[in-house]
Amino acid sequence: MIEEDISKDDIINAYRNVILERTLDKKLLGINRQGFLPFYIPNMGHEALHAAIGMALRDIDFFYPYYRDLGSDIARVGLDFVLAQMFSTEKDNELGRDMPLHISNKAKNVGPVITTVGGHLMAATGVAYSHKYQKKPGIVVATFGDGATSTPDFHVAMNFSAVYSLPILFICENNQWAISYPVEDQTKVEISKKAEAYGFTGIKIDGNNFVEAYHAIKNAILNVEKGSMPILIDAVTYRMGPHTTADDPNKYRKTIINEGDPLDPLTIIENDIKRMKILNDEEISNIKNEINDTVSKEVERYEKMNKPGKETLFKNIYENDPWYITEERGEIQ
Amino acid sequence: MIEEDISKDDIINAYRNVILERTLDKKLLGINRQGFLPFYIPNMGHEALHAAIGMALRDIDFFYPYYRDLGSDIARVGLDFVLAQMFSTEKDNELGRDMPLHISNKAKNVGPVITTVGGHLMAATGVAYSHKYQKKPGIVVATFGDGATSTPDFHVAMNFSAVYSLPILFICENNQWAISYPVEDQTKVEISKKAEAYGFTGIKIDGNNFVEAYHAIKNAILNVEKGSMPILIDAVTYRMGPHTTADDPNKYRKTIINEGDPLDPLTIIENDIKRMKILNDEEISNIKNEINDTVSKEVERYEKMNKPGKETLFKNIYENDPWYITEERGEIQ
Amino acid sequence: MTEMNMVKALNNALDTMLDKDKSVILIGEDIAKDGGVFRVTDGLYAKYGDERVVSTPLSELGIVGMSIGMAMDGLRPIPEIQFLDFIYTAMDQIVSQMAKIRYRTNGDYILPMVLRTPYGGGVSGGPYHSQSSEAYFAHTAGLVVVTPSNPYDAKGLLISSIESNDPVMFLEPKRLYYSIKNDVPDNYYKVEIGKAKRILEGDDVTLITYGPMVPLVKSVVQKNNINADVIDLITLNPFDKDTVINSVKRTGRAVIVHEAPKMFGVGAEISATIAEKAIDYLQAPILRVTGMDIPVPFILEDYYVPNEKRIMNAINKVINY
Amino acid sequence: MTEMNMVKALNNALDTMLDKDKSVILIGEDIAKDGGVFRVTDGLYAKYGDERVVSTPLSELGIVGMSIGMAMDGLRPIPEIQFLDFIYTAMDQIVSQMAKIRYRTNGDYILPMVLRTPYGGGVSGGPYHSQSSEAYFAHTAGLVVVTPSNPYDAKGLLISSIESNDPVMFLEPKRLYYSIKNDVPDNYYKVEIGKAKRILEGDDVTLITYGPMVPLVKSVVQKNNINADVIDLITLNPFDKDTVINSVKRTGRAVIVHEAPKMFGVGAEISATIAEKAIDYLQAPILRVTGMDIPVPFILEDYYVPNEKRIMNAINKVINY
Ligand SMILES: Cc1ncc(C[n+]2csc(CCOP(=O)(O)OP(=O)(O)O)c2C)c(N)n1
Ligand SMILES: Cc1ncc(C[n+]2csc(CCOP(=O)(O)OP(=O)(O)O)c2C)c(N)n1
Ligand SMILES: [Mg+2]
Ligand SMILES: [Mg+2]
Repeated sequence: MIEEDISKDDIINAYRNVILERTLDKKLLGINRQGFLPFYIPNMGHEALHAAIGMALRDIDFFYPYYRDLGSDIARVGLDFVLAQMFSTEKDNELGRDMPLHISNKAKNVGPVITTVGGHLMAATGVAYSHKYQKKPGIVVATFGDGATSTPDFHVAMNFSAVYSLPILFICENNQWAISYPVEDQTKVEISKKAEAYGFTGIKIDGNNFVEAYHAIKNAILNVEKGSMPILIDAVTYRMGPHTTADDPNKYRKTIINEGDPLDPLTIIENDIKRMKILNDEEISNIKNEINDTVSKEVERYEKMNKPGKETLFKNIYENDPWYITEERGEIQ
Repeated sequence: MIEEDISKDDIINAYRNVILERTLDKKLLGINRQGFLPFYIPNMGHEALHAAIGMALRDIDFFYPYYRDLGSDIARVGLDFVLAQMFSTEKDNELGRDMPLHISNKAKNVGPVITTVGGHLMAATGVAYSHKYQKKPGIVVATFGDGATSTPDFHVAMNFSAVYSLPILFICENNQWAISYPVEDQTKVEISKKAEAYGFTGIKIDGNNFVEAYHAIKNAILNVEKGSMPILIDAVTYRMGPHTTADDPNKYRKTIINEGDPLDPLTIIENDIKRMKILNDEEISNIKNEINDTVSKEVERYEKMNKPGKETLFKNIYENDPWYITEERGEIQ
Repeated sequence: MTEMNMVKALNNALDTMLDKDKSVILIGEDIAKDGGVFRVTDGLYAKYGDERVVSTPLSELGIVGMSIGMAMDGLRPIPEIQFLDFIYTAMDQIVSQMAKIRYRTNGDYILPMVLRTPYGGGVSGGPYHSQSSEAYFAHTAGLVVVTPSNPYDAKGLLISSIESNDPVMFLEPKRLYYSIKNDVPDNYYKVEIGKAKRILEGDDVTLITYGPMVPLVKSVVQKNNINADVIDLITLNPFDKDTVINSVKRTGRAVIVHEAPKMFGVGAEISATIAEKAIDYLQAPILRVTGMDIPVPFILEDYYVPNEKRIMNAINKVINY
Repeated sequence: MTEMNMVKALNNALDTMLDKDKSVILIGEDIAKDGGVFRVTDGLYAKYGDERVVSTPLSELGIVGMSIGMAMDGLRPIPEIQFLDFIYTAMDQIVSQMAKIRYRTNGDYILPMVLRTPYGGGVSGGPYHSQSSEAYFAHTAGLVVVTPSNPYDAKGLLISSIESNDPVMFLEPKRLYYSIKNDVPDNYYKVEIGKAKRILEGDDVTLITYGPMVPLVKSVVQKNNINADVIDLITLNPFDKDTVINSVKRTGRAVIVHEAPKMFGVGAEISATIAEKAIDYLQAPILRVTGMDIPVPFILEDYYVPNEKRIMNAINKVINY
């Protein structure tokens, strides 16, 4: 089955992405515990889905991620860009103004991640309107969590995008938890069913299975393009770690998927690769070592990089500084 | 069919309600045109539905109406109460502070009407939570227009009420227009289908047909009570007049149901009554005359009634007046 | 030049810019066929079509949020909120996105958009068609807040706002929509953002006001022969500090008049700026004549809004201090 | 008496009132099993059950709106917004319903509810976990706005707020959650709403502050041996005008310190009130030391927030004027 559906190169590529995300994620968590990264949002569990998103999207598509999209972000804008932002360096496109994982990259068609859950969904819809109006190629792909489906923004974005027949794909990274609140309480129906309330298609997929996720997203992008109606994908996955480095999941749940478990997306793709004999144990081990080295080296490099100085504080609040900004700048000399 | 479903008294009662609402509505529109009532929200087209709501609700139920519920309001709180508010009289429970048709009556379990479309839906949900928590009998019934289904509040109220299994009936008075915006643009699906996105039942009914509406609402109330899940009713009707006295529908639509047309809810109930020989022409005519007299007399009485004076301006802004309110009171002496 | 009221002037400005720039798009409830509930967009749908004059489902969050996305993608959207009173479900979009995207992305994205909305009383609209909540927006770093007081300024200021690369809250005093007419140039022109106008000149007292209260203040001053500087702020944020301070330094007395409630309102900032920068010149307390600190009541609105008597009381108090 | 931090004191206040009054209900995201992201509701779910300590789907509109309905129906709900920064989708419920229901129904319905939320910086939270937008609420007629600056006041003020029949915005300075400990009585007691506290007494200058900046201002004054009145407002609306004015009349000098941005902020109202009621006593400009008029930046937060140097600059400026 898999053999027909996906090329060898693609699955190796996906595997490398998964390993990269997992390795980096663990590295950053470790650094946070040592006190060098003040805050981090773990991605463990989402890697297969992120690889699928990263690979299914085309450059012409506009990607509007949320804060838990490490792998998808790297696939889109590169490791350097992500790390420059992660460590609030002077190379950060945003000058260290937002929290780690809150990237923005206009040149690469990536919308600015916002902390406020759901807060980007109408903006994504607006980008889709603009794309359609300007006859730009590609579609908009917006990701968000299961918790986001309860927000006002979700409702309004789903409705507006249907009413104006906009080219947008909504991907719910349904990791079954919104901090301590389980998805069964968040809503009494399957998230994929919600699309029907707005007049378009909802699809439920296994977000831990790279191959399934990749095909579903790729097809959905083409269908959005052809059908000029939005689609909602409910990609079921599992948040294997804490919500953020400030969270302690033991207070509210027993973690049911741990690293290396059969349902761990890394295990799934690794088993596929072994079963299909795409890579042998040595090759796998080489990939892991190589990626581990890269991650260590790069993280160290960005960790040490200079951070923006106080002279940047007032840049770009407006096109021109109002008088009071000039006064306030004086106050910190 | 009707004979079995409804008693003679009930249908006469409903008919009287419909005639009362129609008569009063036209009277108030006329008075507005003469300049004596500054603002009015016409109800023509909603009368059968309002009669059904008014009669199906029990005193134990909490009613949270919207601004276009003249008939339902009268059934609930009486003509006097409604007119005292309509003309911003000193007998108005709200002291003339809100626009006509924005009633509030805690003693009779009626929530305060708010202009902001959808703005009351979460409050209604909260009343339902409180009822359940306090084990009060009865359910909450909230009405709203088709436009309201696009609001954030609708989404959140539907979801919260499902998540907590609350005793609440949502009735959408779907008159097919939100000012100039038709319901086909408001959303790409039938409103009744939206309930499924939250895990409960949605029912579409003919809101111009009193008997159908009455039964549907009555049953829904019992089902909410038994099933301890919300229900959504999509009551399809038609706004026969302008949106408000400030609106000119000729700018955006051709009115497709006019007074006396076969689809006019008044025509429908009158035809039923005639067909079933419940009332003869003379009795009908007597009812109309009697109600016409009452309306003329009462409207005149309330029109002339004193309005609250400036000394009431600062009452009830807080439990106790802050110092600046005392100062401001001094400014208007 | 054509004599027109503010609604016509705004309509004319939108027409001018829709014609000039394909990236300008109007979006709001009932703005297309219906031409908006105050007729500001009348005729524009017929002229520019439904892709550029877009009526929306009933959600202010949607209107503002969609505009943000459009602006991010290079358009110049002009969302309309039917009444300022209904803006609050869009507050998150305004405060979290519209005001912050430029700063938090360090200019990677900018938002050239103009949010138009009628505000204030004058239509007997009760608590939800009469609010003046400009202070919320003036307090929100990242937003520009402007409000014209006559048709000429309305058109020129709207054009400036549309061409600005900052997100602008364009507040239209609905009580002045039809009540004043001006000669308005037929073509493109601008009224500068950030510059106040001294609409009357005098030496005894400085009256600072804006938007809906400008004609009232002007007529009270003229009718009572007060020798006053009257300043129409036009821009609330960033307001024209120099014009205010220079005037107060000369007159030594300041009265601020606005329709919004007093406490923590716009007038407080004007007063505080004076108290910081011109204290030595003051010969009397700084007074404010404002709307009351209550919701706008339906029938007693006239007692809510500043009137001649209250304005004259304040003027007399500072002049005779 | 037990020595405790503010989080414990708040938890203790909620426990006291849940125990005392069955109509008290807590509602918010992650407040039940998880005990809230700052642990303010820790243990209360286990003690009072899921009907009274209610975790919710992810919607602030829902949390506030549901509380409004509960309050209308006779309960005393205490909604929690996880961070003030996420309150804006609930803004319509706050401004249009919570603040106005009592007035527009002339008291037919009252809303005894307390909206609790952590605000301000101190947790390196960037633009969306650090905001101080108290001015929006202080400007909204119908709301009471309070903010404690230490564990003792926090408990007593929260109990007063819960027993008040007015809707209260209870703003918790998260930078002080764990940083100060006080002796806090174990049982029920109240701290009066509307009364400020003079926490230091002196003659040369009046420092007016509240919430997150109180310990800083106090320590700066003590460390630098300034002979100052230091006023902790505690209540922002209605703020304690008499305590402020009486002090300024005595010292002739006023400096206002808050963490929120300056323009159109809370400090402006304090300054304007002084400029209206004590102008003759002023011997120097009224100065404000505040947060900057920008979003709160992630890594440069320390430059955003008032610090010793900026406070001392202002004090020296007015004292040496
Ligand atoms: C509007 C809003 N409310 C609350 C929060 C605090 N918060 C941050 S993440 C989160 C849970 C989000 O869950 P979900 O959408 O499922 O995404 P996940 O974190 O699981 O990936 C909450 C409540 C927020 N960021 N925004
Ligand atoms: C939140 C909000 N936005 C806009 C308005 C202005 N407005 C008043 S009624 C209305 C249309 C409402 O349509 P619908 O919900 O179908 O009710 P109907 O008036 O048709 O009975 C609009 C847009 C409002 N009152 N509230
Ligand atoms: Mg989740
Ligand atoms: Mg309708």
